[in-house]
Amino acid sequence: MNVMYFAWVRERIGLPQEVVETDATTVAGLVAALVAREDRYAAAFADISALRVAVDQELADFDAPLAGVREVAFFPPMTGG
Amino acid sequence: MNVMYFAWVRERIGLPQEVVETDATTVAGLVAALVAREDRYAAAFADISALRVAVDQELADFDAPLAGVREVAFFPPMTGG
Amino acid sequence: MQVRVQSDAFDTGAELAEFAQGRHDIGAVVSFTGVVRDTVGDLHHMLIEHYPGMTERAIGGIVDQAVARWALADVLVIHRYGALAPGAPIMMVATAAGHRAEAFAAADFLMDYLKSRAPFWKKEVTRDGASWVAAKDADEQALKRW
Amino acid sequence: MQVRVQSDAFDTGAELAEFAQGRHDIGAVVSFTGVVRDTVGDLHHMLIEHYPGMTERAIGGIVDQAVARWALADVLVIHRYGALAPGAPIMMVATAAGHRAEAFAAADFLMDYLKSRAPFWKKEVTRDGASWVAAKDADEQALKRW
Repeated sequence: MNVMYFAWVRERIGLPQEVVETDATTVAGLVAALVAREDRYAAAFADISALRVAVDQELADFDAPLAGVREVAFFPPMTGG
Repeated sequence: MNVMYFAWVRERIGLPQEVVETDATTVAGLVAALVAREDRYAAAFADISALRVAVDQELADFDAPLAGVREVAFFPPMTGG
Repeated sequence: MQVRVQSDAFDTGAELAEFAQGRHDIGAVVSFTGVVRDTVGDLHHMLIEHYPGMTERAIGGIVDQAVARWALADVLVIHRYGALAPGAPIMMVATAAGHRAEAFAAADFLMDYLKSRAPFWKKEVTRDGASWVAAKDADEQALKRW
Repeated sequence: MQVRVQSDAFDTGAELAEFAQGRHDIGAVVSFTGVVRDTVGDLHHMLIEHYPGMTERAIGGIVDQAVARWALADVLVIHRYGALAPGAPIMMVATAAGHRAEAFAAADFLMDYLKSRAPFWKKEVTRDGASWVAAKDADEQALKRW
Protein backbone atom coordinates (compact mmCIF):
# COMPACT_ATOMS: atom_id res chain seq x y z
CA MET A 1 0.00 0.00 0.00
CA ASN A 2 1.12 3.55 -0.71
CA VAL A 3 1.69 5.61 2.45
CA MET A 4 1.98 9.39 2.12
CA TYR A 5 3.13 12.09 4.53
CA PHE A 6 2.45 15.82 4.34
CA ALA A 7 3.70 19.01 6.00
CA TRP A 8 5.65 18.46 9.23
CA VAL A 9 4.84 14.73 9.22
CA ARG A 10 6.69 14.50 5.89
CA GLU A 11 9.57 16.56 7.29
CA ARG A 12 9.96 14.44 10.43
CA ILE A 13 9.83 11.16 8.57
CA GLY A 14 12.02 12.56 5.83
CA LEU A 15 10.11 11.40 2.79
CA PRO A 16 6.84 12.22 1.02
CA GLN A 17 5.67 8.68 0.36
CA GLU A 18 6.70 5.06 0.41
CA VAL A 19 5.29 1.63 -0.34
CA VAL A 20 4.63 -0.27 2.89
CA GLU A 21 4.00 -3.99 3.17
CA THR A 22 2.01 -4.68 6.31
CA ASP A 23 -0.19 -7.23 8.03
CA ALA A 24 -1.93 -4.44 9.96
CA THR A 25 -5.72 -4.51 9.58
CA THR A 26 -6.39 -0.94 10.72
CA VAL A 27 -4.77 2.48 10.38
CA ALA A 28 -3.78 2.29 14.07
CA GLY A 29 -2.06 -1.04 13.37
CA LEU A 30 -0.16 0.55 10.47
CA VAL A 31 0.93 3.42 12.74
CA ALA A 32 2.18 0.92 15.36
CA ALA A 33 4.17 -0.96 12.69
CA LEU A 34 5.75 2.29 11.43
CA VAL A 35 6.56 3.54 14.95
CA ALA A 36 8.35 0.25 15.66
CA ARG A 37 10.65 0.80 12.66
CA GLU A 38 12.72 3.88 13.50
CA ASP A 39 12.87 6.90 15.80
CA ARG A 40 11.83 9.32 13.05
CA TYR A 41 8.50 7.51 12.73
CA ALA A 42 8.10 7.45 16.51
CA ALA A 43 8.75 11.22 16.51
CA ALA A 44 6.20 11.87 13.76
CA PHE A 45 3.50 9.77 15.42
CA ALA A 46 4.30 10.73 19.04
CA ASP A 47 1.01 12.61 19.48
CA ILE A 48 -1.65 10.94 17.39
CA SER A 49 -4.24 13.54 18.44
CA ALA A 50 -2.24 16.12 16.46
CA LEU A 51 -2.60 14.05 13.28
CA ARG A 52 -5.25 13.40 10.67
CA VAL A 53 -5.47 10.44 8.32
CA ALA A 54 -6.96 9.95 4.88
CA VAL A 55 -7.73 6.49 3.51
CA ASP A 56 -7.94 6.38 -0.28
CA GLN A 57 -8.17 10.17 -0.27
CA GLU A 58 -11.09 10.41 2.17
CA LEU A 59 -10.68 11.58 5.77
CA ALA A 60 -10.92 8.61 8.12
CA ASP A 61 -10.49 7.55 11.73
CA PHE A 62 -7.47 5.72 13.10
CA ASP A 63 -9.56 2.61 13.60
CA ALA A 64 -10.50 2.50 9.90
CA PRO A 65 -9.90 -0.94 8.32
CA LEU A 66 -7.18 -1.36 5.70
CA ALA A 67 -8.72 -4.22 3.68
CA GLY A 68 -8.59 -3.30 -0.01
CA VAL A 69 -7.04 0.10 0.71
CA ARG A 70 -4.47 1.41 -1.78
CA GLU A 71 -3.39 4.70 -0.22
CA VAL A 72 -3.10 6.00 3.33
CA ALA A 73 -1.96 9.57 4.09
CA PHE A 74 -0.91 11.15 7.40
CA PHE A 75 -0.83 14.88 7.98
CA PRO A 76 -1.49 17.64 10.55
CA PRO A 77 -4.86 19.43 10.65
CA MET A 78 -5.39 21.21 7.34
CA THR A 79 -4.84 24.94 6.92
CA GLY A 80 -6.43 25.78 3.59
CA GLY A 81 -8.28 28.90 2.56
CA MET B 1 -39.61 74.40 5.21
CA ASN B 2 -38.66 72.18 2.29
CA VAL B 3 -40.85 69.06 1.98
CA MET B 4 -39.70 66.24 -0.29
CA TYR B 5 -41.45 63.17 -1.65
CA PHE B 6 -39.88 60.04 -3.09
CA ALA B 7 -40.95 56.95 -5.05
CA TRP B 8 -44.74 56.34 -5.07
CA VAL B 9 -45.31 59.13 -2.54
CA ARG B 10 -43.84 61.53 -5.11
CA GLU B 11 -45.96 59.98 -7.86
CA ARG B 12 -49.21 60.24 -5.89
CA ILE B 13 -48.62 63.82 -4.83
CA GLY B 14 -47.33 64.69 -8.27
CA LEU B 15 -44.23 66.62 -7.36
CA PRO B 16 -40.79 65.90 -5.91
CA GLN B 17 -40.61 68.77 -3.45
CA GLU B 18 -42.25 71.98 -2.38
CA VAL B 19 -41.84 74.74 0.17
CA VAL B 20 -44.51 74.47 2.86
CA GLU B 21 -45.43 77.21 5.36
CA THR B 22 -46.94 75.57 8.42
CA ASP B 23 -47.76 76.14 12.07
CA ALA B 24 -47.46 72.41 12.72
CA THR B 25 -45.07 71.57 15.53
CA THR B 26 -44.56 67.89 14.67
CA VAL B 27 -44.25 65.74 11.55
CA ALA B 28 -47.71 64.32 12.29
CA GLY B 29 -49.09 67.86 12.39
CA LEU B 30 -47.45 68.59 9.02
CA VAL B 31 -49.02 65.43 7.57
CA ALA B 32 -52.48 66.52 8.86
CA ALA B 33 -52.03 69.94 7.27
CA LEU B 34 -51.03 68.41 3.93
CA VAL B 35 -53.88 65.85 3.98
CA ALA B 36 -56.37 68.71 4.54
CA ARG B 37 -55.15 70.42 1.38
CA GLU B 38 -56.12 68.09 -1.48
CA ASP B 39 -57.14 64.53 -2.28
CA ARG B 40 -53.75 63.65 -3.76
CA TYR B 41 -52.12 64.31 -0.36
CA ALA B 42 -54.85 62.34 1.39
CA ALA B 43 -54.16 59.44 -1.04
CA ALA B 44 -50.40 59.57 -0.42
CA PHE B 45 -50.76 59.67 3.37
CA ALA B 46 -53.74 57.28 3.61
CA ASP B 47 -51.72 54.56 5.36
CA ILE B 48 -49.06 56.21 7.49
CA SER B 49 -47.67 52.81 8.57
CA ALA B 50 -46.52 52.30 4.95
CA LEU B 51 -44.45 55.49 5.08
CA ARG B 52 -41.13 56.56 6.49
CA VAL B 53 -40.01 60.08 7.28
CA ALA B 54 -36.62 61.79 7.39
CA VAL B 55 -36.10 65.08 9.22
CA ASP B 56 -33.08 67.03 8.01
CA GLN B 57 -31.88 63.86 6.25
CA GLU B 58 -32.08 61.62 9.32
CA LEU B 59 -34.76 58.93 9.77
CA ALA B 60 -37.29 60.12 12.35
CA ASP B 61 -40.65 59.28 13.91
CA PHE B 62 -43.94 60.95 13.03
CA ASP B 63 -44.01 62.63 16.43
CA ALA B 64 -40.63 64.30 15.79
CA PRO B 65 -40.70 68.09 16.50
CA LEU B 66 -40.32 70.53 13.60
CA ALA B 67 -38.71 73.43 15.49
CA GLY B 68 -35.66 74.59 13.52
CA VAL B 69 -36.12 71.91 10.87
CA ARG B 70 -35.27 72.85 7.29
CA GLU B 71 -36.16 69.69 5.37
CA VAL B 72 -38.71 66.90 5.82
CA ALA B 73 -38.95 63.96 3.42
CA PHE B 74 -41.65 61.30 3.04
CA PHE B 75 -41.11 57.98 1.29
CA PRO B 76 -41.94 54.28 1.37
CA PRO B 77 -39.60 51.78 3.11
CA MET B 78 -36.25 51.83 1.35
CA THR B 79 -35.17 49.17 -1.12
CA GLY B 80 -31.46 49.70 -1.57
CA GLY B 81 -28.72 47.14 -2.13
CA MET C 1 -12.87 53.96 3.22
CA GLN C 2 -14.62 55.01 0.04
CA VAL C 3 -18.30 55.64 -0.74
CA ARG C 4 -19.52 56.44 -4.25
CA VAL C 5 -23.11 57.17 -5.30
CA GLN C 6 -23.27 57.46 -9.07
CA SER C 7 -25.41 57.02 -12.17
CA ASP C 8 -22.42 55.73 -14.18
CA ALA C 9 -21.88 52.01 -14.60
CA PHE C 10 -18.97 50.43 -12.72
CA ASP C 11 -16.92 47.27 -13.25
CA THR C 12 -16.98 45.03 -10.16
CA GLY C 13 -13.86 43.14 -11.27
CA ALA C 14 -11.84 46.31 -11.91
CA GLU C 15 -12.98 47.83 -8.61
CA LEU C 16 -12.03 44.69 -6.70
CA ALA C 17 -8.65 44.50 -8.46
CA GLU C 18 -7.90 48.02 -7.15
CA PHE C 19 -9.34 47.48 -3.69
CA ALA C 20 -6.80 47.03 -0.88
CA GLN C 21 -4.17 46.52 -3.58
CA GLY C 22 -0.58 46.21 -2.40
CA ARG C 23 -1.50 45.83 1.26
CA HIS C 24 0.36 43.10 3.10
CA ASP C 25 -1.47 43.41 6.41
CA ILE C 26 -4.78 41.94 5.25
CA GLY C 27 -5.71 38.30 4.95
CA ALA C 28 -9.30 38.44 3.73
CA VAL C 29 -11.32 40.40 1.19
CA VAL C 30 -15.07 39.89 0.80
CA SER C 31 -17.15 41.49 -1.93
CA PHE C 32 -20.87 41.60 -2.59
CA THR C 33 -22.35 42.68 -5.90
CA GLY C 34 -26.06 43.30 -6.35
CA VAL C 35 -27.24 42.66 -9.91
CA VAL C 36 -30.46 43.66 -11.74
CA ARG C 37 -32.38 40.41 -11.78
CA ASP C 38 -34.91 39.49 -14.39
CA THR C 39 -36.50 36.30 -13.13
CA VAL C 40 -39.46 36.10 -15.49
CA GLY C 41 -37.76 37.53 -18.56
CA ASP C 42 -40.03 40.54 -18.99
CA LEU C 43 -37.91 43.24 -17.33
CA HIS C 44 -37.04 46.11 -19.61
CA HIS C 45 -35.02 48.03 -17.06
CA MET C 46 -34.84 48.95 -13.38
CA LEU C 47 -35.14 52.56 -12.24
CA ILE C 48 -33.41 53.49 -9.01
CA GLU C 49 -34.43 56.71 -7.29
CA HIS C 50 -32.47 58.12 -4.37
CA TYR C 51 -32.36 61.07 -1.99
CA PRO C 52 -29.22 63.07 -2.83
CA GLY C 53 -27.47 64.25 0.29
CA MET C 54 -29.20 61.89 2.65
CA THR C 55 -27.90 58.91 0.65
CA GLU C 56 -24.26 59.81 1.18
CA ARG C 57 -24.92 60.67 4.81
CA ALA C 58 -26.79 57.41 5.50
CA ILE C 59 -24.18 55.21 3.79
CA GLY C 60 -21.38 57.08 5.59
CA GLY C 61 -23.10 56.39 8.92
CA ILE C 62 -23.50 52.69 8.10
CA VAL C 63 -19.83 52.41 7.11
CA ASP C 64 -18.82 54.20 10.34
CA GLN C 65 -20.79 51.63 12.34
CA ALA C 66 -19.06 48.76 10.55
CA VAL C 67 -15.63 50.30 11.10
CA ALA C 68 -16.37 50.81 14.80
CA ARG C 69 -17.50 47.23 15.18
CA TRP C 70 -14.96 45.19 13.22
CA ALA C 71 -11.23 45.57 12.64
CA LEU C 72 -11.38 46.55 8.97
CA ALA C 73 -8.40 47.62 6.89
CA ASP C 74 -10.62 49.07 4.17
CA VAL C 75 -14.23 49.39 3.00
CA LEU C 76 -15.67 50.28 -0.40
CA VAL C 77 -19.33 51.01 -1.19
CA ILE C 78 -20.58 51.90 -4.67
CA HIS C 79 -24.30 52.34 -5.38
CA ARG C 80 -25.85 53.36 -8.68
CA TYR C 81 -29.06 55.24 -9.38
CA GLY C 82 -30.97 55.87 -12.61
CA ALA C 83 -31.93 53.35 -15.31
CA LEU C 84 -30.16 49.99 -15.20
CA ALA C 85 -30.40 47.11 -17.69
CA PRO C 86 -31.03 43.48 -16.64
CA GLY C 87 -27.76 41.84 -15.59
CA ALA C 88 -26.11 45.18 -14.72
CA PRO C 89 -24.42 45.63 -11.32
CA ILE C 90 -26.56 47.86 -9.08
CA MET C 91 -24.12 48.22 -6.24
CA MET C 92 -21.14 46.63 -4.58
CA VAL C 93 -19.58 46.41 -1.17
CA ALA C 94 -16.03 45.27 -0.42
CA THR C 95 -14.39 44.73 2.97
CA ALA C 96 -10.76 43.96 3.81
CA ALA C 97 -9.64 42.59 7.17
CA GLY C 98 -7.02 40.48 8.85
CA HIS C 99 -9.27 37.44 9.07
CA ARG C 100 -12.26 36.08 7.20
CA ALA C 101 -14.80 36.30 10.03
CA GLU C 102 -14.50 40.11 10.24
CA ALA C 103 -14.56 40.59 6.46
CA PHE C 104 -17.66 38.38 6.06
CA ALA C 105 -19.56 39.85 9.01
CA ALA C 106 -18.88 43.44 7.98
CA ALA C 107 -19.97 42.85 4.36
CA ASP C 108 -23.12 41.07 5.53
CA PHE C 109 -23.89 43.89 7.99
CA LEU C 110 -23.29 46.59 5.37
CA MET C 111 -25.67 44.84 2.96
CA ASP C 112 -28.43 44.44 5.54
CA TYR C 113 -28.25 48.13 6.42
CA LEU C 114 -27.86 49.44 2.87
CA LYS C 115 -30.92 47.39 1.93
CA SER C 116 -33.25 48.97 4.50
CA ARG C 117 -31.57 52.17 5.74
CA ALA C 118 -30.08 53.84 2.67
CA PRO C 119 -32.64 56.00 0.79
CA PHE C 120 -32.94 54.14 -2.50
CA TRP C 121 -36.16 52.96 -4.14
CA LYS C 122 -36.35 50.48 -6.98
CA LYS C 123 -38.94 50.46 -9.73
CA GLU C 124 -39.21 47.63 -12.22
CA VAL C 125 -40.21 48.65 -15.72
CA THR C 126 -41.59 45.81 -17.87
CA ARG C 127 -43.29 45.81 -21.25
CA ASP C 128 -46.61 45.80 -19.42
CA GLY C 129 -45.97 48.68 -17.04
CA ALA C 130 -43.95 49.73 -14.04
CA SER C 131 -44.13 48.91 -10.35
CA TRP C 132 -42.23 49.87 -7.24
CA VAL C 133 -40.37 47.03 -5.55
CA ALA C 134 -41.87 46.49 -2.10
CA ALA C 135 -39.59 46.26 0.91
CA LYS C 136 -39.57 42.78 2.44
CA ASP C 137 -40.35 42.03 6.07
CA ALA C 138 -37.35 39.68 6.00
CA ASP C 139 -35.05 42.61 5.21
CA GLU C 140 -36.32 44.56 8.21
CA GLN C 141 -36.02 41.44 10.37
CA ALA C 142 -32.44 40.93 9.16
CA LEU C 143 -31.37 44.12 10.98
CA LYS C 144 -32.11 42.46 14.30
CA ARG C 145 -29.22 40.07 13.74
CA TRP C 146 -26.75 42.88 14.51
CA MET D 1 -19.45 25.19 -11.12
CA GLN D 2 -15.71 25.42 -11.53
CA VAL D 3 -12.83 24.27 -9.28
CA ARG D 4 -9.19 25.04 -10.08
CA VAL D 5 -6.15 23.98 -8.05
CA GLN D 6 -3.06 25.63 -9.52
CA SER D 7 0.43 26.96 -8.80
CA ASP D 8 -0.09 29.88 -11.21
CA ALA D 9 -1.15 33.26 -9.90
CA PHE D 10 -4.69 34.42 -10.64
CA ASP D 11 -6.36 37.82 -10.81
CA THR D 12 -9.35 38.05 -8.46
CA GLY D 13 -10.79 41.04 -10.32
CA ALA D 14 -10.54 39.38 -13.73
CA GLU D 15 -12.01 36.13 -12.39
CA LEU D 16 -14.93 37.97 -10.80
CA ALA D 17 -15.52 39.99 -13.98
CA GLU D 18 -15.95 36.68 -15.86
CA PHE D 19 -17.97 34.95 -13.16
CA ALA D 20 -21.72 34.62 -13.83
CA GLN D 21 -21.26 37.16 -16.62
CA GLY D 22 -24.30 37.85 -18.79
CA ARG D 23 -26.71 36.05 -16.51
CA HIS D 24 -29.98 37.85 -15.87
CA ASP D 25 -31.40 35.38 -13.36
CA ILE D 26 -29.03 36.20 -10.50
CA GLY D 27 -29.33 39.05 -8.03
CA ALA D 28 -26.32 38.53 -5.79
CA VAL D 29 -22.65 37.64 -6.19
CA VAL D 30 -20.37 37.18 -3.18
CA SER D 31 -16.63 36.68 -3.41
CA PHE D 32 -13.99 35.87 -0.84
CA THR D 33 -10.28 36.25 -1.50
CA GLY D 34 -7.65 34.93 0.88
CA VAL D 35 -4.42 36.92 0.77
CA VAL D 36 -0.89 36.13 2.05
CA ARG D 37 -0.70 38.24 5.19
CA ASP D 38 2.50 39.62 6.61
CA THR D 39 1.50 41.13 9.94
CA VAL D 40 4.93 41.65 11.45
CA GLY D 41 6.74 42.56 8.23
CA ASP D 42 9.23 39.69 8.29
CA LEU D 43 7.54 37.24 5.92
CA HIS D 44 9.63 36.31 2.92
CA HIS D 45 7.06 34.03 1.35
CA MET D 46 4.39 31.46 2.13
CA LEU D 47 4.71 27.86 0.97
CA ILE D 48 1.51 25.94 0.38
CA GLU D 49 1.66 22.17 0.20
CA HIS D 50 -1.30 20.09 -0.93
CA TYR D 51 -2.34 16.52 -1.61
CA PRO D 52 -2.89 16.22 -5.37
CA GLY D 53 -5.95 14.16 -6.16
CA MET D 54 -7.47 14.36 -2.73
CA THR D 55 -7.52 18.18 -2.97
CA GLU D 56 -9.74 18.22 -6.05
CA ARG D 57 -11.92 15.47 -4.60
CA ALA D 58 -12.33 17.25 -1.25
CA ILE D 59 -13.12 20.63 -2.81
CA GLY D 60 -15.55 19.00 -5.23
CA GLY D 61 -17.35 17.37 -2.31
CA ILE D 62 -17.56 20.67 -0.42
CA VAL D 63 -18.96 22.45 -3.50
CA ASP D 64 -21.50 19.62 -3.96
CA GLN D 65 -22.67 20.14 -0.38
CA ALA D 66 -23.09 23.88 -0.93
CA VAL D 67 -25.03 23.32 -4.16
CA ALA D 68 -27.31 20.80 -2.44
CA ARG D 69 -28.01 23.20 0.39
CA TRP D 70 -28.52 26.58 -1.28
CA ALA D 71 -30.07 27.63 -4.59
CA LEU D 72 -26.85 28.66 -6.35
CA ALA D 73 -26.64 29.73 -9.97
CA ASP D 74 -22.86 29.29 -10.02
CA VAL D 75 -19.82 28.58 -7.84
CA LEU D 76 -16.12 29.19 -8.47
CA VAL D 77 -13.24 27.95 -6.30
CA ILE D 78 -9.58 28.66 -7.10
CA HIS D 79 -6.79 27.60 -4.72
CA ARG D 80 -3.08 28.02 -5.28
CA TYR D 81 -0.17 25.94 -4.01
CA GLY D 82 3.59 26.53 -4.07
CA ALA D 83 5.50 29.69 -3.08
CA LEU D 84 3.43 32.87 -2.69
CA ALA D 85 4.66 36.41 -2.00
CA PRO D 86 3.16 38.63 0.73
CA GLY D 87 0.02 40.33 -0.56
CA ALA D 88 -0.61 37.65 -3.20
CA PRO D 89 -4.05 36.05 -3.45
CA ILE D 90 -3.95 32.48 -2.09
CA MET D 91 -7.43 31.44 -3.08
CA MET D 92 -10.86 32.72 -3.94
CA VAL D 93 -14.45 31.60 -3.77
CA ALA D 94 -17.34 33.17 -5.64
CA THR D 95 -21.04 32.33 -5.37
CA ALA D 96 -23.98 33.58 -7.44
CA ALA D 97 -27.59 33.30 -6.33
CA GLY D 98 -30.99 34.92 -6.67
CA HIS D 99 -30.75 36.62 -3.30
CA ARG D 100 -28.00 37.84 -0.98
CA ALA D 101 -28.68 35.48 1.93
CA GLU D 102 -27.93 32.38 -0.16
CA ALA D 103 -24.84 33.88 -1.80
CA PHE D 104 -23.40 34.99 1.57
CA ALA D 105 -24.19 31.76 3.41
CA ALA D 106 -22.75 29.56 0.66
CA ALA D 107 -19.50 31.58 0.43
CA ASP D 108 -19.12 31.54 4.21
CA PHE D 109 -19.80 27.77 4.30
CA LEU D 110 -17.33 27.07 1.48
CA MET D 111 -14.62 29.05 3.30
CA ASP D 112 -15.17 27.28 6.62
CA TYR D 113 -14.89 23.89 4.94
CA LEU D 114 -12.00 24.75 2.63
CA LYS D 115 -10.12 26.01 5.68
CA SER D 116 -10.33 22.77 7.65
CA ARG D 117 -11.33 20.02 5.19
CA ALA D 118 -9.32 20.65 2.03
CA PRO D 119 -5.81 19.14 2.22
CA PHE D 120 -3.62 22.23 2.14
CA TRP D 121 -0.89 23.13 4.62
CA LYS D 122 0.73 26.53 4.95
CA LYS D 123 4.31 27.23 5.94
CA GLU D 124 5.58 30.72 6.63
CA VAL D 125 9.16 31.38 5.56
CA THR D 126 10.76 34.39 7.25
CA ARG D 127 14.34 35.63 7.29
CA ASP D 128 14.79 33.76 10.57
CA GLY D 129 13.44 30.40 9.50
CA ALA D 130 10.27 28.59 8.56
CA SER D 131 7.29 27.32 10.52
CA TRP D 132 4.07 25.51 9.73
CA VAL D 133 0.90 27.47 10.35
CA ALA D 134 -1.07 25.73 13.11
CA ALA D 135 -4.77 25.02 12.59
CA LYS D 136 -6.96 27.07 14.94
CA ASP D 137 -9.53 25.59 17.29
CA ALA D 138 -11.86 28.37 16.12
CA ASP D 139 -11.69 27.04 12.56
CA GLU D 140 -12.72 23.57 13.67
CA GLN D 141 -15.47 25.09 15.84
CA ALA D 142 -16.71 27.13 12.87
CA LEU D 143 -17.80 23.92 11.10
CA LYS D 144 -20.43 23.35 13.78
CA ARG D 145 -22.31 26.40 12.56
CA TRP D 146 -23.48 24.47 9.51
